[in-house]
Amino acid sequence: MFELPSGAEIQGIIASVTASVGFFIPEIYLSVLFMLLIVIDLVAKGRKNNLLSITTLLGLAGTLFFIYQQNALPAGELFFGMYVLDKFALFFKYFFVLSGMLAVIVTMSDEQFEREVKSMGEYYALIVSMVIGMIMMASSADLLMIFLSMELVSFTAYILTGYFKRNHRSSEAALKYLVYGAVSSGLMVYGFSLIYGLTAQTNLLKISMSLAAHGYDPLVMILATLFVLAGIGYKIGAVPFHFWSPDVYEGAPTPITALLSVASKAAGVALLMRFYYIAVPHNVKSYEDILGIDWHTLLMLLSVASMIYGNVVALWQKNVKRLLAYSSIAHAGYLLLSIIVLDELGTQATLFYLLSYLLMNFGAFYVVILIANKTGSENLEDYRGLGKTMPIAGAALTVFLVSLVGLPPTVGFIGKLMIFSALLSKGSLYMWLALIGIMTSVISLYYYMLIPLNMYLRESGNGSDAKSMNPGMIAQVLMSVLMFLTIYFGLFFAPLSDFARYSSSLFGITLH
Amino acid sequence: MLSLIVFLPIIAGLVILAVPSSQKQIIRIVSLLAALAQGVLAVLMWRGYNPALPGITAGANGSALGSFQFVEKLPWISLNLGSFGSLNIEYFIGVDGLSVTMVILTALISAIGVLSSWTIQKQVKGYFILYNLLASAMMGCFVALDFFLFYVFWEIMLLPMYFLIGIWGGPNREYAAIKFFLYTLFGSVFMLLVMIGLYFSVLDPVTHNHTFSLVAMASQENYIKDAILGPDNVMWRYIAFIVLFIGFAIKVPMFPFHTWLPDAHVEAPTPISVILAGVLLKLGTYGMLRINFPLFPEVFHASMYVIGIFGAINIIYGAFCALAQKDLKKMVAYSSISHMGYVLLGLAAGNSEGMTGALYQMFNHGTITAMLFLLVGVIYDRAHTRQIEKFGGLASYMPVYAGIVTVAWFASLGLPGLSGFISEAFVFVGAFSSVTTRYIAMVSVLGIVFGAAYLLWSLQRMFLGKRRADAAYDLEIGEDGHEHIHFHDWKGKIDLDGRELAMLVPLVIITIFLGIYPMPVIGMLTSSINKLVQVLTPVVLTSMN
Amino acid sequence: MHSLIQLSIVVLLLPLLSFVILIFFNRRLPRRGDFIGVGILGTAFAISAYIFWSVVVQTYDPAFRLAWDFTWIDLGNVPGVGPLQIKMGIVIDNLTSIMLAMVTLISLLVHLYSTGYMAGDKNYGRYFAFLGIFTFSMLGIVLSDNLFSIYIFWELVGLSSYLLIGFFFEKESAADAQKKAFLANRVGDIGMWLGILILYSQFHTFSFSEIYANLAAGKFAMSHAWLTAAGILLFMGCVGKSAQFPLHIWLPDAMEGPTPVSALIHAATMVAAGVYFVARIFVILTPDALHVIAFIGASTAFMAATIAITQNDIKRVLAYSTVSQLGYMVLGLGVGAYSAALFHLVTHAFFKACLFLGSGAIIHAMHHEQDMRWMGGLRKHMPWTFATFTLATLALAGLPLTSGFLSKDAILAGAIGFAQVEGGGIFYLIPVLGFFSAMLTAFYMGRQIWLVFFGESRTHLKPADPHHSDHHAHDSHASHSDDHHTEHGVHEVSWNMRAPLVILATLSVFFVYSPDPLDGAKGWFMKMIPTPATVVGEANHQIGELPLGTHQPVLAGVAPTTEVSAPEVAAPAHGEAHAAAGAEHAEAGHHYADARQAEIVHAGHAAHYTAIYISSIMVVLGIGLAFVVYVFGIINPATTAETLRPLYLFSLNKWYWDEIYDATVIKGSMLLATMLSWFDTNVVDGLVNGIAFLTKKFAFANAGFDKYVVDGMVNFTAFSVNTTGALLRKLQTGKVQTYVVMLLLAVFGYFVYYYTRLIN
Amino acid sequence: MEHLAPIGLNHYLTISAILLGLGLFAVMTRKNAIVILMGVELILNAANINFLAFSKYNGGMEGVMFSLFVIVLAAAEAAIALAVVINIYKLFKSVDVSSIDTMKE
Repeated sequence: MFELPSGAEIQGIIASVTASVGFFIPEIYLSVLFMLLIVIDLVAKGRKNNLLSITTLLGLAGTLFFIYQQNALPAGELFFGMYVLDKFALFFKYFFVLSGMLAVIVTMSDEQFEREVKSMGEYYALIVSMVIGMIMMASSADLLMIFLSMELVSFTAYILTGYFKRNHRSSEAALKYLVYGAVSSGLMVYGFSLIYGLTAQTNLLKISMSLAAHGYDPLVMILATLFVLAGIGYKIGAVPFHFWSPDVYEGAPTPITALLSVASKAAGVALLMRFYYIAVPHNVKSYEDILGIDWHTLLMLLSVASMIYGNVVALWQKNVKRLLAYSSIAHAGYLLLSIIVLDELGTQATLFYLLSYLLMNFGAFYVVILIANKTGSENLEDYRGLGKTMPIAGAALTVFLVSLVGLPPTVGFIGKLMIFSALLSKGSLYMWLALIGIMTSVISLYYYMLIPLNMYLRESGNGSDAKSMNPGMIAQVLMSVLMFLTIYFGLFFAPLSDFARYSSSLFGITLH
Repeated sequence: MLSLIVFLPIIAGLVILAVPSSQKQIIRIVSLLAALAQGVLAVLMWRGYNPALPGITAGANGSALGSFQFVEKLPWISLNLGSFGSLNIEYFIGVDGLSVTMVILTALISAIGVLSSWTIQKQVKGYFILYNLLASAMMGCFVALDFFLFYVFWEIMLLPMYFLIGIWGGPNREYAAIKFFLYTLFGSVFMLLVMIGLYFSVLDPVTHNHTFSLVAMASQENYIKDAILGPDNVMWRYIAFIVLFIGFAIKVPMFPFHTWLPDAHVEAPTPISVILAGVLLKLGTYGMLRINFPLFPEVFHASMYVIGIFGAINIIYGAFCALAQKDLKKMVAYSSISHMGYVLLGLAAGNSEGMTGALYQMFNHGTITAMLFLLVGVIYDRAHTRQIEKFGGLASYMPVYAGIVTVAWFASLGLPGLSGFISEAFVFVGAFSSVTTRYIAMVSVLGIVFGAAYLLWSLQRMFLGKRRADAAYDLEIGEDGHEHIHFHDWKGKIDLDGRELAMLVPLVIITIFLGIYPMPVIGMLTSSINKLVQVLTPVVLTSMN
Repeated sequence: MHSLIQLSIVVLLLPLLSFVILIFFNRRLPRRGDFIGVGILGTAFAISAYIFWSVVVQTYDPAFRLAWDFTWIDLGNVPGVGPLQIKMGIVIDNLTSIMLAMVTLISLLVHLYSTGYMAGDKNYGRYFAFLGIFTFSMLGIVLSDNLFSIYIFWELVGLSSYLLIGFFFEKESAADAQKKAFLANRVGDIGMWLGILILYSQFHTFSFSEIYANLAAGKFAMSHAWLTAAGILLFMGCVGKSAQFPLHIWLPDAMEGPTPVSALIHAATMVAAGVYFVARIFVILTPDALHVIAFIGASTAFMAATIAITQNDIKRVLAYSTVSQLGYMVLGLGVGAYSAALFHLVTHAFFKACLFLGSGAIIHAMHHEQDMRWMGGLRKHMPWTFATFTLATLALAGLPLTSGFLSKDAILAGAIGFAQVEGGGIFYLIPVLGFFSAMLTAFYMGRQIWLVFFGESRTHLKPADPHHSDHHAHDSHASHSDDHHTEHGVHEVSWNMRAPLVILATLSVFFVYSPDPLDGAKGWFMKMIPTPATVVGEANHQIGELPLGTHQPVLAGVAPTTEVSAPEVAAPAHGEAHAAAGAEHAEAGHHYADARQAEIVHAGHAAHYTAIYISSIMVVLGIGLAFVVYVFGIINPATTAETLRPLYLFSLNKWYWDEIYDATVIKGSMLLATMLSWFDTNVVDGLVNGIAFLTKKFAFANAGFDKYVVDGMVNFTAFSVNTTGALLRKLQTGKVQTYVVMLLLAVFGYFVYYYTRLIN
Repeated sequence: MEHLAPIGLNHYLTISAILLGLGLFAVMTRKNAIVILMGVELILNAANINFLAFSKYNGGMEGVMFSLFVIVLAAAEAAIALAVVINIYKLFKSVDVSSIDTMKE
């Protein structure tokens, strides 16, 4: 059926692969780290788990060095177009490694792990593998690669979500996540198969060219698009593909919630951007006519629904983690806003928003963990009076929440500013989107402020004092640093913004 | 120097951060020193201010600084945005006639607020940190000449205010605090959109980059014709104007966006009420003068009538609502609404007399209402109630207090010889002289009568006559055979004590002095206002030719 | 600066100094500092007398005018107007110097009198301080050269009146009265303020001379109706301050203040300020405006007189008589009898002050008994008071040989002349009401004299008073013994209270003002205060409606001979220029700017003797009636009152004005306030913020949320947001299969949407 | 058998669509977690059929590769899923997914 490749071709393939490996060092390094962690876990069984966490932290930090080295490399395809290396991918490599590190740090402070599980075992290894998966998601340029990396992320996420095996909520979350995730990815891969059928291609760039050149059956395209969107939407947690997220976020160990809400969502965003920017042929003038489906409207609907739904339903939450889960749905909506603009400024805004979201959301979850360590609860009512007993935690959480609302002088404000700037740079075209974004962020103020309201405006029922509630020196320093950064980048955001702009170039297309 | 004025309170806040929370007196003194130093600097600035320079827009020679004074302009953020050129945000502050008096007012009210905060006992450290943050933000708003900077200061005010009302407020404080927060945020987020729209519509005349500079934005020739808020986009310019106006009107507060104010005032502790009424409300009208009107002069011109009507509604509606109040503080809060209506009416007149009146009224309302709230606080501290019918005959027992109340009340009702009169008079003079608002002015004068009605009535019920049967205090026959008043758990002096006098007497003196000789304030306004009126007179936009 | 100007400034500021010293330091001074008040007022009067001497006696020029001003507020180079300055200044002319002397004199006398009357009051020092600030404000009105500063002092007079009426603030009725006085005045003031605004909006100046010059030059760009409106609105200030119908209600209540205050403020000066102000703006009043003024004056005079005949409180009778007399003055101005009206202002000030001080002496002697029904027979105990009081009464009633006769007749003569010129008909109502009121005046004053001074003491007839303590509260220094029901406590007052009575009574005799006891026009006063030429007369009547630019020629054609102050337009150096123009006017005799004005004056002169005859008959009738009723007892007042019960009650209850205002304006305002307040809390707050009650009923609103957001945020917006949230969250069932169904539904929904789009 | 059309692309696609439908139906309606997972397998296999069919009719090896990887991942997924389900059974004593809804709204 197929022609076997000749020797020369095989030589060429080997040479190409070897060459590609040179562009693949961070991923390889991380894989080594992953295996190392498993080995350490086996060898150092029974010892204190700090060894694992420190190794992970150092290992991830080391990755940053390799990623940094890739800055010098030119943008290009690897492994026969399966994989790309460009500034955009690099951004996400940094991003995921950083969020991995933050997740590790946050885990180290979380006392729930000591209560729930005997050994941290493969936990850190799984985090590393999730980071690998996410990095690959952001770098994939081929349907196959997309599918593989997404499943890698999903599988590790399932396990991590259910990591507290004896905890009902954690296990339930894992089950829900698994079922929902499996169906979503099943649909997506079915959609992939339809796209493959239409274009005979799996490479995004080639798909785009094929679609533009040959046209296709619109009905099939609609189905394919919707199936693919279901898969990506599930990763992003955008309405109406968000249903898994509140339950999973609530049930999962808090560091994993943070990782899912930030990194996994970012990976979805990266994938969406690459898919939307590259695979959908934008340069065909009448593409809306022949496509029968326009992504543009679709994403707008998704975005608006997410912003409204997330913010409105969050009003009713009494569990802080669940509240933040709904808030993360809303933030998915904000992220989508600037993707819709589909230009350089929009890309920059998205990337900037992700960075700010990393800072503030991880910060918020970190404080939530510290508070849960002391109070053993994530319920809103149990936050009463914490402003007095845990002053730094209270202040930090307030700053993070203010940043999530998008008020100056925090980085969250600049994020919103960039998004709305991107929208308004197109004149009045997207004004209504900006208006919805603005209105919903006012709504969000109410539920975010419920937390400071409980912490500061109400007195706690029990007589706990500041001494017994002290979260420890390291935690205080870390919170302070995150709080400082949130404000600092709110006032002097040029470095982040420049970085986001520098990273807003995707291989294969030019954005204007 | 201007930066120092703005950031002194924040520096004080940082110092306080380092002071252990048990050292309440040190914390208070640090705040007081900062406020006083700020006041001294403000006075120095006032002395050094040249009233001949108008400000408002760029100077005649096209200098981007305009004829602003005490200008400090530093690059703050500079970003390359590719096809959108470079994003330049500047730390650009300075004063002109519109802001210089407000700076002085802010410094004055901040210092008085610190004195008034002396009685705060709960979480003193946190209180003063937030207080100082608020003071800095307010000052920053008045001097910012970069829209971005303005917006940052504007929003920074919200959070401290939320906590100051929410933690140190009255029984219903949570509700009042979140209401204040939501309302004002609702107003300001739309401002964000307009700000972005303006950014894309305006080019700096010198660098030809997009800019946030309010000075550049105030000159219509800097607008890109077909940009979203450029002269061609009439509809969006109207929408932007309305949106901005509502944002500022919420702060003023203008009917029907005023309902947060009575709640916030009733729940807020005295010093916060003072700040709120004395300075924060002015930010609304200041924003209109600085941003809303000069940036959209043709829209302003078209909407003068509507603004005037809202002003009249504020005046009369506020007065009527005040008349019906049983809680003294609520009455004063509604009187604020009524008095801010004069400011709106003066602005709507769009001529020099009206605008002068409006700006002068902003200053006077700041001092007079601060006085009113301080006085309400004095009686509340003693009697723990503000219900008007729980008092009666106080004039016999607290003569000094009654005397100052009389001055304040009459200042509020616009008695000549006290500063409030001149500003109200000029508002009416301006509004009547403008054909647009003539009939509105004729209706609004009713406010003079009803203003007098509720103030005199409350004065009578609380201070005149004799003690009522259910009064919040007892009478005792003293050793000298005279009746003395006795509050249930008040240990301090019955009549005003030294600290209270130190807050009130300067305000009384200012009120009287400026009522007799207003030029120290008006003299600083006139050139700016005349220039502003010129800017606002309808310009024929290039596209309309 | 002219030395007279400097002196007048000193006069103006001296009472203020008295106020400042006394308000802050009265408790630290011996005798609470009353000597400072008296001393300062003495000085002020001395200087005023000097000014009066220099201006009226020495110069003796009807057109004397001296002006000085300074820039008070500089508005810079105003777009559309040019350099704009608000000026304050002082003008001295004959009227000013007369008023200055009159005000300081009466104030001095009242100060002196009060040292006796108010002795022992616990706020004695403060009382003198308040008198000081009142005198300052009143002098400010007199000296002002522009509308703005008049308005300022006008309001300050309102304030000092407020403070003095409510001097016994512990008494609820006093507190009510002071509030009522201030508010009624404010109502008048807003009219006045609008009038000022109309004039300012045209000329961008408040100065009288500039406004007149501009008006004379026909620069008034609005329609003529606006000018009439301006006049009527300015007159509203007078309606308030001079207690004209329909704002007269405050003055009788103002009698709650100490009696010397009533004499100073509510008889002689403050209420006269309204008339003075109308005189100042007389030249801009259009004929239509003057008609309104005349009718209001006439009806006030009549109405107050009818009320006064049934009042029992000695001060209330005087108060209504004051209202009635002020009605005469306003009537006089309205009919164009300018000089006569001002003449009456001055004469009335003296004799009415005398009456009030006299009544104060009586009240003082009677231990704060004010009801005439329980007086009687005081003639024997208080001869000085009786003599002066009677003399002043005769002046008020308008019997020949008194000052009141001269001035009242001049007004009535003017009224007759006016009615003739205007063509009779309804306009005859004005003199008719005037004469009828004169008869009533004579009647009620006769009644008063008889009830108070003649007959036997009726103190014992007084029914036991359940509110006994109220009398103590009235004047809190009245902590005398309980025996104030007995007659032996009544005795003549001390010298410091007697002297003012004598001085004032002396000033109520004709020779002070005119050598001819029958004709005031022969006196110096009428000569020195001639009717000024109108700037809006018939000549300008048409001009107001002509398009701009045609004014000058028309004006020049119609009224070439008038002293239209043309020089002033070019060179607004007020003093000399105006004086020169005025002098020319005086030389030319009574040449009036428009025919109407001249005709009225001439007709008034012609009607002089007619007026004398009629009014004398009327006065005699009135006094005769009083004798018939009270002295001879031919008609029993009680049975008459029974017979005419509706009329009697109508008069006794002051035409029910208080009740009418209470039912309409006050109740209406309060109702509106309550409604708006309710509206504010429930509707505005509800709509913008939330509809609370709906949300409260909302079944699944949980407690915390309900309490903190919904409660207030119940409006439509928050409500719908919350509801949406509450409904949407129900989608999150917790069952993973539902989630999958939702996912598929979403995909299916999108598919249907796009598929329909595709096939279309 | 000439009246039977030769097996073409549409036949494969139809089979695949039916499989997909069955899979989704199973996921939506079955209570047992294991059966739900079997439904997921059906969905994945529907995709596999598509890939192979398209690979055959469009040419190119991508589809074949894709289906291979899908099979592998399906196996991995099944392993994880079974572990999770067993754990659920231990905790909840049931594998009825509709009864596992402690977290909602």
